Amino acid sequence: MAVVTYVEAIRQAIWEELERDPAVFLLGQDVGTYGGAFRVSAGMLERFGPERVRDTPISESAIVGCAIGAALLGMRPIVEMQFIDFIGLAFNMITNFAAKARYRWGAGVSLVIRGPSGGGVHGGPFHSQNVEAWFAHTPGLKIVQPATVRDAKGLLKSAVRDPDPVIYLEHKFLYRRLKEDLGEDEEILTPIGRAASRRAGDDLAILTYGAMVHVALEAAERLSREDGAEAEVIDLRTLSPLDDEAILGAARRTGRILLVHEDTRTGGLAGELAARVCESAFEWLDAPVLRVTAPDTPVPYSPPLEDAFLPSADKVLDAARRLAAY
Amino acid sequence: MAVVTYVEAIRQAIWEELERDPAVFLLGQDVGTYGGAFRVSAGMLERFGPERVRDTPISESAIVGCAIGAALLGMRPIVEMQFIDFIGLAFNMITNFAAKARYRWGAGVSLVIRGPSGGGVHGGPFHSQNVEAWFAHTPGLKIVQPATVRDAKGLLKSAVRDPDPVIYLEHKFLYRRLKEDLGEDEEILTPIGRAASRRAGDDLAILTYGAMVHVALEAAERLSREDGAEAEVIDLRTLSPLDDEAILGAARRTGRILLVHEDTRTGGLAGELAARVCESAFEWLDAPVLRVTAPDTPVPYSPPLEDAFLPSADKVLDAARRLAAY
Amino acid sequence: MDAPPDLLRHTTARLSEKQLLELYRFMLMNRLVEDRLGKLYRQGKIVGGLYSSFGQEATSVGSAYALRPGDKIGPMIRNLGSLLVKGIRPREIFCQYMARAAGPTFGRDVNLHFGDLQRDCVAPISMLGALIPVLAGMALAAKMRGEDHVALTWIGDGGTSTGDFHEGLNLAAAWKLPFILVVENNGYAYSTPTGMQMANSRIVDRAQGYGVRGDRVDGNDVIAVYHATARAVHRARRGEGPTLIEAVTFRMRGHAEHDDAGYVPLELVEYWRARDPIARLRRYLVVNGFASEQQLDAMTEPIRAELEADAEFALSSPFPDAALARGGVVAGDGDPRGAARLAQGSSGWLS
Amino acid sequence: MDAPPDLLRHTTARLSEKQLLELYRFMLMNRLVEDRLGKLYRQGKIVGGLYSSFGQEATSVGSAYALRPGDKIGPMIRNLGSLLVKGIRPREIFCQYMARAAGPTFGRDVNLHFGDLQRDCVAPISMLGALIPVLAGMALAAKMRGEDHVALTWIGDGGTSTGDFHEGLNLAAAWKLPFILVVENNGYAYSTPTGMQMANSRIVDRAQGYGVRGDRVDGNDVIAVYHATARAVHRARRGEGPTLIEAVTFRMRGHAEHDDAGYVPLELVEYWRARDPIARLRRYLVVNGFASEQQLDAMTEPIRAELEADAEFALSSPFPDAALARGGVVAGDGDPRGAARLAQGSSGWLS
Ligand SMILES: Cc1ncc(C[n+]2csc(CCOP(=O)(O)OP(=O)(O)O)c2C)c(N)n1
Ligand SMILES: Cc1ncc(C[n+]2csc(CCOP(=O)(O)OP(=O)(O)O)c2C)c(N)n1
Ligand SMILES: [Mg+2]
Ligand SMILES: [Mg+2]
Repeated sequence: MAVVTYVEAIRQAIWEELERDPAVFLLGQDVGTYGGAFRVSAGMLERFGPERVRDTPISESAIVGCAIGAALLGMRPIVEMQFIDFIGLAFNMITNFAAKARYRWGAGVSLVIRGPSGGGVHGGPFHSQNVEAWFAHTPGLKIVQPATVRDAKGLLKSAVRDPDPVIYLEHKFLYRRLKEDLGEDEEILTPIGRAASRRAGDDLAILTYGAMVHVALEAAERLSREDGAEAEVIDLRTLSPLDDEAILGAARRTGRILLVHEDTRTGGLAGELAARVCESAFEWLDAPVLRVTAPDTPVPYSPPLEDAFLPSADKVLDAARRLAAY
Repeated sequence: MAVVTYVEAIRQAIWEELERDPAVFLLGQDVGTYGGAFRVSAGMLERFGPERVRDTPISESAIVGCAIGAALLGMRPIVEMQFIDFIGLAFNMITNFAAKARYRWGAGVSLVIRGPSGGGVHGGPFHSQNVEAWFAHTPGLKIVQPATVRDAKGLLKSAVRDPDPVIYLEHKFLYRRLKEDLGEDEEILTPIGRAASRRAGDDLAILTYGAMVHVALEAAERLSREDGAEAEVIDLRTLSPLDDEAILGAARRTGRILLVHEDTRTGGLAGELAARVCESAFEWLDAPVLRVTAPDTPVPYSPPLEDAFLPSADKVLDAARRLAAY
Repeated sequence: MDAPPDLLRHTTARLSEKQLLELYRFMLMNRLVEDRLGKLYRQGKIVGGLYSSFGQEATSVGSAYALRPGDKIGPMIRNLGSLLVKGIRPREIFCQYMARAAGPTFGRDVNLHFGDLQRDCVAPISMLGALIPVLAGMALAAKMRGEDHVALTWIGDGGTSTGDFHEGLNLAAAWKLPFILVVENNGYAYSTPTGMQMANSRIVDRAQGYGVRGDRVDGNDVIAVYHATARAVHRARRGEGPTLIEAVTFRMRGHAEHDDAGYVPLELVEYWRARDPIARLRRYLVVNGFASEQQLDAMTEPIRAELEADAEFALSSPFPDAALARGGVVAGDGDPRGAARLAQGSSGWLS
Repeated sequence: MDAPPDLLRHTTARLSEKQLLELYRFMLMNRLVEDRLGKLYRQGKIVGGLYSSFGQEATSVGSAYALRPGDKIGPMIRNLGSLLVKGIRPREIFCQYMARAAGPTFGRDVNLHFGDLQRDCVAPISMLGALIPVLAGMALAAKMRGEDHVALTWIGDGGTSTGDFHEGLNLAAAWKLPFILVVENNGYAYSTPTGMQMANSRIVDRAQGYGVRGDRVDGNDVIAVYHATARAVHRARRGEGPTLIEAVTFRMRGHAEHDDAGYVPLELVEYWRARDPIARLRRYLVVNGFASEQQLDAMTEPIRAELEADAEFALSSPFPDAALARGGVVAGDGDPRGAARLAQGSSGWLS
């Protein structure tokens, strides 16, 4: 029996990679003595020592910059943002230094930046953001977001071994809500760049990722129960590079595409997905491509406000119905 | 006679706003004595003095932060980024402080951030970027990019008077290449949020902005001459908030939409445009929505590389042809 | 008042008896508001984390007290005391911490993340350091208009490592802005001791590099904090530029309520407990004959009663309606807050 | 050698005659490469801007010369001399400045924006300050592996105002990394004099705040720069942490070739012209009997001839093929540079 939570899967992934490769190290605010604001690195300082589990000053740009420098010399840093919202402070380092190094001068930067993202825990405007769209637009970066416990582990281990910078977005709403038996023996590695189908269905396809996978699954079940229509649910897992085969395949199979993300609407990833579908699978489309996303506002704090803000199974069901009926 | 260049129109806009409203001031690196790296503020220090034309240290985050503070008290700062590529250093200030202030606590931040954007002048990876997509995804910001001399002036003057933060992207390729007679008397104010049709056409519509408007116009002329097909060319002008009426209107009128931008493809603004079209004008579409954009790489420097990177009239024509023939 | 040896000492108090008692009252109120919040937290009424300035009341209150109306402040999460000095009412804070519609952000933002320019307060963002350039900008606005207002903000020892600390302070110095930065060196940034964040923990040593005046002050001595700030304000108003004040103090609770601060050595807590800022001012007032023990004791009850009423008000006030989630992102997009404010009428936070 | 009074002076040169002549040769080469680039610029052969380190050769050369192979550098736009010391060849620089396929970035990036980890060089990005945390990270890698390499980078007076300067130096100090930061205080950031960028232009005064060693040195005295760096390297290798070296020098040209620097007072230029770093070392060598005027004169021609050949090579080498625009963004996406490098064969930059 090895039933673990999503957050524990993250901890295991880091732990195993630290064990496997002496080049791997972890740095971030309070990751050492305290074991991280969400206890992701609990016990690591004791096991791996202060050289490899490094408490940092509150200097996001320098933390990432320093990780880049170490990575250039073959180290494999994992940077923790205490909350992913703080990644904006390292925006220049990430998009201009890390992302462009290989293209400019052939220098690979093997670097993972990870941190708690997303809403649903009443964290307010600065502890709830989804940052994938900012970085999905930057060539040279990879972005992953696990929706399951297994992928939480498997994507992180793959990210650490990836030769390029990977932004690993963990959804804090799932931290302790998701549990899964990961077995004991097998090494879990989720390939970067590949989506996963979480539910079969021929009538329409919902493309989504992160916490919204579970919202979409709930909506799909209700759609099946209440309307007898079957929605495929695709968990993108990797947000950059996108898995075109899975995306376009779903469009071809179902002709009806519903895009769902927790991030705000305008300029969100759903736009890119819609464009790819309309560009390359237009002839298979039987209906408009619909989006269910958060509205274009900061993430509000108070529960009724945040509930109104976040995409819900109701909203997804509603859109799925319109699509199925089109 | 008042034939002026695009860059001179920018200078005039700032000058006139400085004359009009004592709350307006300009700050940025070398904007004073030197008159700005591109001479946009030539003569302003002499006319308006060092309090209102402020040379700053090399501190993009603090420059924007300081402008926000002044704006909160009713000043109307215009921040110059020496090149817009440096805006990434102020990413947190812009997206978290300026953009969210009104929503969070009702505090309007009337602030313009402007700077030379775009490629075509062999500036390489850090002096050629287009940054609109990063900011178009942030609720609370407005983004404009003029494609004409008149709009260069009119959009900037409107931006200065706008009660919210506006990112004004001037295309440095157009600085001295575009000239127009702006007359003498009339005050030029281009409304924010409204696109402009630059060429009529019924067979397809090209939605674009900035320097690409001219590339699209050239392609449209050739399409007309060589194939007899007529493309409407819409200059978006405001990139956030988007002019849905103009965008969806074009889709309804022509049924064929070609999206063109100089920015790189994935996660670029064309994605959002495609999504809006496919969501709200699907029934009018006769063909896939196509995109012509830069590829997903940093902006290369050497002329043959940059030529290959940038969307050209040839590439736009090619896509327009495919679309018209669909 | 026993201060660690190398701290700046106030010699004669130029504060009147009334002022001294007011300082005492603000610190007491600061602590009692936080006590009440703690109780609400344990009852599960707070939405999100709860942060405490227990033991640091003197730095917030003493510095804010040296300001005049019109002087702007950018309070951080542990500067509740400064908000009280600026006239923010406890019920606003209770509503805000409980995510109620009657809170100053209508439930849009968390804890002390609210501002009111009428009362000179800027809403912070979570990102440490950001307030420094922003408050410098407010100082700039005052300077450009020829007003003699100053702008003041606080930063923790941890927050001094941010780029914004450096860029903002340097800009303020280069432009000789009427700006004051109070660094609350309370020994820890979350779990990380100051000595792990920087090689030289005497933060005042940074002042010289920036070309600003630096003062190091016993942050648990409210009179010393007041005087250091008052001097800085005086200099700022005369056009002599910014001051960096390092207030040496201690965070007596965990980073937030969820944190038991097991990483803090007990001796350190004991050392600082003996230097509690409220107890120290109390002793000073009594020993110097400004007030009797009884007089001071008598101050608690009325405050408690007021806070009880405010907490009740907040507890019985509704969560915001979902409609308040939208609008007011940019001007003219249909901000629902105007109407909500009217509907709240005299029981709303603006009353 | 006449140095402004408060600068650190070298007393006895612990450099051998061979080393002194090598320093001279590198500085001379630095200047001659830039002369040749200037000529190419005036002929319209340079694609984009041209930056010069005229008058600052001693800071780049003297500091880089104190390093060993394996020690990493992060050169900025005016550190051409340090690249030469690290073994970068002039033809690579010519190709790069003329956007040719044979340049180290195959025409992908501009001017000195290239790196070669084999030769210890990191490619800068344009954003000033970014190299500081990155080189600190390289120092960290060395430390973690128990190697005794150090990492060194430069920053201008203007660049010290960036957040990255502060965050990077503080991190390096907190972690006692083997890291050296040379601040080239050359009086101006583009058109902005140092005094308008900061309230205290003695940049070395910042060292204490960070808890690092600070040295202020005559940046036009290559021996002094060498010794200060050598001391810093020695300390770094012994685990004593970073050093900040302020090298006081002057930018004798405009910000770039397009800039006539009309904003610089002539007296200032004259003052510094009299302190030209190459002329000073020359005088030192001659007066102290290390070399004769003729010997030193004779060094120029062979370098010029080599540069002529390199310039010819670059001028006659092709622009990159359009296919080189794509690929190599991430690993495994079909990087065309491997093939291009092979095709360039022995005439390519790697030869
Ligand atoms: C830029 C940034 N990075 C990380 C955080 C997360 N964080 C919140 S408080 C804190 C510690 C702050 O320590 P300090 O500045 O000393 O203030 P104190 O809590 O001691 O008052 C951290 C790391 C943040 N708020 N901002
Ligand atoms: C972060 C950032 N902002 C702005 C610029 C534009 N810029 C390039 S060089 C320069 C002046 C640099 O001055 P200094 O650091 O003193 O170096 P110097 O040119 O004197 O060697 C500026 C403002 C930049 N490169 N990076
Ligand atoms: Mg602290
Ligand atoms: Mg300089």
